[in-house]
Amino acid sequence: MAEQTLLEAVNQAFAYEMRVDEEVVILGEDVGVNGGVFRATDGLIEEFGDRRVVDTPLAESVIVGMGIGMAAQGLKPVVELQFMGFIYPAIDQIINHAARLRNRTRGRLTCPMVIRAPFGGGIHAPEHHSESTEAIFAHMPGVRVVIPSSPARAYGLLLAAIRDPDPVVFLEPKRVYRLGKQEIENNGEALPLDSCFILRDGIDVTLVSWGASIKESLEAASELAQQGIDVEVIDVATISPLDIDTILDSVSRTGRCVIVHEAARSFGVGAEIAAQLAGEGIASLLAPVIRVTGFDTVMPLYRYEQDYLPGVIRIVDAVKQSMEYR
Amino acid sequence: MAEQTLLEAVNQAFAYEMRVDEEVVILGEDVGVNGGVFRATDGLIEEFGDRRVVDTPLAESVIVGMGIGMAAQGLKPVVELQFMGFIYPAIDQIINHAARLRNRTRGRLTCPMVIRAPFGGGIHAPEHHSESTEAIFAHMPGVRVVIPSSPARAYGLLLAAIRDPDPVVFLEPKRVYRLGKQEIENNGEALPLDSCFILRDGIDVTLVSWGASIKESLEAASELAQQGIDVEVIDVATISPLDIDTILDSVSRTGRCVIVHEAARSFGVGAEIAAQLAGEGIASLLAPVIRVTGFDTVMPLYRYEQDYLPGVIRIVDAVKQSMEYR
Amino acid sequence: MQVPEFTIETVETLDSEGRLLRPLPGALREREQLIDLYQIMVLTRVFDREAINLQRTGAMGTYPSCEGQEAIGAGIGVAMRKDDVFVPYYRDVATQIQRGVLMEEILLYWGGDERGQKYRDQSQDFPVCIPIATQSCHAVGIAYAIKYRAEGRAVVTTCGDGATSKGDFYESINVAGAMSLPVVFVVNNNRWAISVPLAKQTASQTIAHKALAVGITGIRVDGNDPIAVFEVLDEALERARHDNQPTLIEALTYRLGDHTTADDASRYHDQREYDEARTIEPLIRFKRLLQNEYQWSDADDKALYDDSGKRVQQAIEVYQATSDQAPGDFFDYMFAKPTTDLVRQKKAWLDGLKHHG
Amino acid sequence: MQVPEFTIETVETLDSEGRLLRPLPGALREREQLIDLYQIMVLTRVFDREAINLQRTGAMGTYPSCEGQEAIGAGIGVAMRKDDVFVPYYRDVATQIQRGVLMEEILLYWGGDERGQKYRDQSQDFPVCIPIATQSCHAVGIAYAIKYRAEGRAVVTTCGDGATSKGDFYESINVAGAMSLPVVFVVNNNRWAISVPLAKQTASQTIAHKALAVGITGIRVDGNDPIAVFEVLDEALERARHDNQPTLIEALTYRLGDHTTADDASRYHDQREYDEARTIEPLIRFKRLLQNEYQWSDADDKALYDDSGKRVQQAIEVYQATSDQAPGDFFDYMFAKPTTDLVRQKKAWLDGLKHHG
Ligand SMILES: Cc1ncc(C[n+]2csc(CCOP(=O)(O)OP(=O)(O)O)c2C)c(N)n1
Ligand SMILES: Cc1ncc(C[n+]2csc(CCOP(=O)(O)OP(=O)(O)O)c2C)c(N)n1
Ligand SMILES: [Mg+2]
Ligand SMILES: [Mg+2]
Repeated sequence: MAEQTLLEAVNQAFAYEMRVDEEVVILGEDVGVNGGVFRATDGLIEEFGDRRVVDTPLAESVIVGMGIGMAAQGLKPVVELQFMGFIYPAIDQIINHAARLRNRTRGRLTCPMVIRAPFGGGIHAPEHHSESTEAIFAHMPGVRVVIPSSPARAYGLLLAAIRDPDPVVFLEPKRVYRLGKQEIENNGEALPLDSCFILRDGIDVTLVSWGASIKESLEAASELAQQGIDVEVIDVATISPLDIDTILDSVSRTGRCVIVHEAARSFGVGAEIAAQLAGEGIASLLAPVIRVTGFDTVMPLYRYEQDYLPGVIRIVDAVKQSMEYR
Repeated sequence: MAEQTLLEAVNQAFAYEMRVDEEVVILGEDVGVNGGVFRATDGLIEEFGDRRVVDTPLAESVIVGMGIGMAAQGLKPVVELQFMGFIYPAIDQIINHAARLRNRTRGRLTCPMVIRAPFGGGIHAPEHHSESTEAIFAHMPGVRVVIPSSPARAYGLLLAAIRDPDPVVFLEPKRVYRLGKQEIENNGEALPLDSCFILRDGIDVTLVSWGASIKESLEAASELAQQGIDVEVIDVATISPLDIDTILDSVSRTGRCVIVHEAARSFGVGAEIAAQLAGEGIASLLAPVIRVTGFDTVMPLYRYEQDYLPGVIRIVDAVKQSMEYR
Repeated sequence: MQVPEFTIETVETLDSEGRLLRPLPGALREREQLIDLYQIMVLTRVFDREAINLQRTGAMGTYPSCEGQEAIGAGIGVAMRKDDVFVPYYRDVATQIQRGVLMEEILLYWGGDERGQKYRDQSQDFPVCIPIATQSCHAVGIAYAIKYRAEGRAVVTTCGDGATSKGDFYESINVAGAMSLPVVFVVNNNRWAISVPLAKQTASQTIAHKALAVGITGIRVDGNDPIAVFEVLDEALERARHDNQPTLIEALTYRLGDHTTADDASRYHDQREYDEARTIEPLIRFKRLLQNEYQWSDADDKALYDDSGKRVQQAIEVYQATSDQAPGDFFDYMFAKPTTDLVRQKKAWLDGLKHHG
Repeated sequence: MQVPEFTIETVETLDSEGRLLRPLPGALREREQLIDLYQIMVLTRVFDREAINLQRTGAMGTYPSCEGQEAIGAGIGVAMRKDDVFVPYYRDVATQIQRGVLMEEILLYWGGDERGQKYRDQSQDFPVCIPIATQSCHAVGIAYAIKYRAEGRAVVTTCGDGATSKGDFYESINVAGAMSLPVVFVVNNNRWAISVPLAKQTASQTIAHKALAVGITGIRVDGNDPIAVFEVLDEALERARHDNQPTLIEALTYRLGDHTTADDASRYHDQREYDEARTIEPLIRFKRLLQNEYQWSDADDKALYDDSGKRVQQAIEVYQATSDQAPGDFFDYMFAKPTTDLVRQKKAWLDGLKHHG
């Protein structure tokens, strides 16, 4: 048992599963000798060979499309798309095929595939390398959208995603790839794909987030604790299907909810959560649901990216605003 | 002045604008001699020639991508994608380029382009021909999403879209393409791209919808009127940027809101509207916001599509449920 | 310095009068084998006509006729082995029938019912693909899986001429070449993509030329000649099964129907070209071959058409007698295990049904 | 029956020792013209080195070196006319400088500031394109606009060898061919796409062969030879401007740096191949040409490098002295007229700023 970063946890989950399951095949650009541009697949080609760790041509649509064909034959392809900004050429294959194969054939053919992509801002990356568009995938019936925010959850959720009999879009918050380590037992234990994680109990406000923003959410919670505000922090983690019950339950106790995400605000994942609070959850609400998010602009280039990202200050302000509402 | 269907109104708007503006060029699959598979561009190649009404190869990504290049040179390309189900290969060009060109170059290059696609179910079409995924486009900062629901609004909004200096995704509810006629003065008057349309005043419940579902929403409102429930019906029309003020204002008067859309419920456009009600609008709400929508499943093939679509019965039920809530 | 022009010959075994231009391939030397080939073409033609009728009378939805393309489908079907995998587009009735897809299933699908793609007797083949050229990618992945497990099987995937303009088509043939995968791409070049003629689709001399862009074998075949189609497929499949070599085959034919029942080709068709295509369509000439060389009589022919008609009628009856899906069935195939939310959505929907009847 | 193998010759004017293999093209007969060509290559090299330094010292973000590809950029820049349009990828410093993009703008862009793509002195060219091959499509559209207005101009767009595997690249060259558009596609074949060598990218014999798939002219040129690059570009541009004929040019070179400053090529490079490529890189051999034929002295060379160094330093100073964007500037370029919602979002953001300082 060793301390691992989120990135190392991903790598370890791969190694674990590929040892026990011959059907798991990784494919994507630079996943082989190079070990992926972030090194998520580092060392895997050495252990498993280039049959199972496959450098593909630069062509996202066929990478995902061939994953679908492989999956239909019973392999368990794990496709890496180098950055979320380059996932779009493959959207057609995801929404029109991966998400539908089981339904179209009434279960005759299925698509046990994982589509991984690093996402999010804050690492001084070039243009098109910092976006967060999880909402687009969350709106596609038939795919799961999963976002780990810690090494342990990356390990357990990736194992679950690989073993899941249906397609999973697995988005890795690259800002926290190497930020902080955690002890992980390499025991092959998966985490559930249908549950939020309550990271911190609290009675005053429910703070809901996922991905890299969990970091600032927890920091904000600590800061607020010192000011006497007791915040419950929920990591949604399994964005779709959404475990709304855990969130509704929390808000039924706190009466207040602040949602934090990096993506543009409008029509983002936060909207669905707020909408359910406006529906089922309305009776619990003591204050307006506040979203602390990226703006409805292009993600600025790196020099200004912090202006865009929801930081601790904005989160703290929002929680206080929520608390002050009567 | 003649009675026109929505489809004829689209055609008339084209003819009007192409006569006055040499820079308007239509391109897409089968838009020429065939006049488009729905005949939206019928007769235009005869009047404007194949330089301005261009049959392209079957390749959605380059169709939109070349539109961007044309627009950057000052043309006003109007791209037709044959069905919304075939728009996905072009998403990369829309989100990564059309939506960003102005911002990336700080206004040096711009993208005055319209991307049209028929969308929605209910016409007994084959697989992949009935989807509604407007939410995906609404979440892209930098593109407008516009959906007309009547001939007059199709005429005025399409003119506005063509004249707009930025990219517009213009989605046409094909179920009502030929359903009902309206007198339209062919005077070249555009409608605003930032305002909802209140189609019916009411004091009890605000019913918010767009596209083909406006039909059932209005029918439901009539039916409810007979039962003594006075429904205000809003056609959102300009989905993004969203004119939330009109909706908030209405709900501040009625206290109740039901949202109707064909698209899958989760992470749909309805979620953003409900989220704003849970935020800004919370003090007005006397009842949970109810969404009457498609389900989080693949749109069924045509024999079962009515099971999926939000019909009058479901809308009426929802409004009553809202009214009964205290 | 510049890329040279050169001609790719078209593989043919029959001339337009149905005369043999060269000896038959070994696998098609027997009269029975040729009749089987004819039989599947006739059955497909009869099915196709009846499917159009069903649409016209409101008993089925939009349907894309495969009239004129029967020889391609027949040749593919005969060349494939049962354990090969077929990844079709939407004019592959002839091949699908040979691969165990039931005619009533095909009707059910175009009749708006997902169960039409469940394929009782065909477990591996892909369903009909509507988003153009996307299926090429799936074929590549299936071929990867076959090679991965060294199974010595092969994949055949089809598409139209218009489809060759799409990125997915090119990305797929390129990956097949780069990774050396056991897959055969058959392009049904019927000269039209709805209303767009091939000349507007690409400036390439032939579609077979596109193989050069990705370093794989490119072949052009008379797609109105099922023997030639069989022959090139047979060879390509052997290369695929034994050497993991991909092939691109352009099968020349002509779309004799409207694009689909929702289309009206008279808006854009060139009547003279069309009339000419009619004279070299696959059934007429193959019948001539049988008549000239194999004592095929008009009575034989009539018997075959009658028999095909009966089989199609039976399929139509099964189709029409198919009971509805259970209410809300469409909720049940989204995930292996229904999600909490879908269970709730289905329950709400069923409650509504109960309430309103 | 099968597509034949054939060789596409590589256009060259210089051998690896910098000796002329044939007469110079008319437009490059003067010593000054050749020195201009050399000068832009040297300036690019010096800029590139300094850009990497800036990144290493934290004064700039990730940067993709163009070391080894200067000859391609120089040749393109000299061949283009001012009113042609350039649609670059991200290793086009040499061409961009010639087209009026300021070095400080290039630094600003890689330094994380959008104003680096505003291009004070260049109004029509596209900005650097990151999503691979997407720019090919834009070039096609620009070419359409030029042809539409019969302007007699042309478009040049660049990409890498890896980019040729993408659907967008193929769709673009196909449309350019089908519609006969005035556009030249230049592929910088530097043999790598990050860590993926060309052999894994495609099985096609050459990238120029891909032109055959779409019926356009395909040319292969020594990309380490700016004269040859100029020559093929010049011809292709004339064909484009006068006859609306598109061309695909494969320029053979080698990536001498890491993929970007975020990459470590030693993880995957073949050292021998790399060392060999170093010996035929464009600057050394062009200097030899000048030395052998044009009395170019070491002192001349040093003066040129010094001068280039000064120009680059000036650009760096301007870059580093550039004041920040106004706070919240990023809200202002989403639409021609700010939307109500963006006005509110910006106000809220500015209020927060004021409040917290
Ligand atoms: C991606 C995509 N774009 C557009 C369509 C609409 N469409 C259906 S068939 C067709 C033409 C296809 O032509 P071709 O590939 O030649 O096949 P054919 O129908 O002639 O057999 C088009 C444009 C589609 N199904 N998918
Ligand atoms: C669509 C897309 N996929 C992946 C990437 C990540 N990426 C950036 S450069 C590159 C390799 C490009 O290789 P090539 O086209 O040969 O150009 P080179 O960098 O060698 O000049 C990759 C995979 C990207 N930018 N865009
Ligand atoms: Mg065709
Ligand atoms: Mg390269």
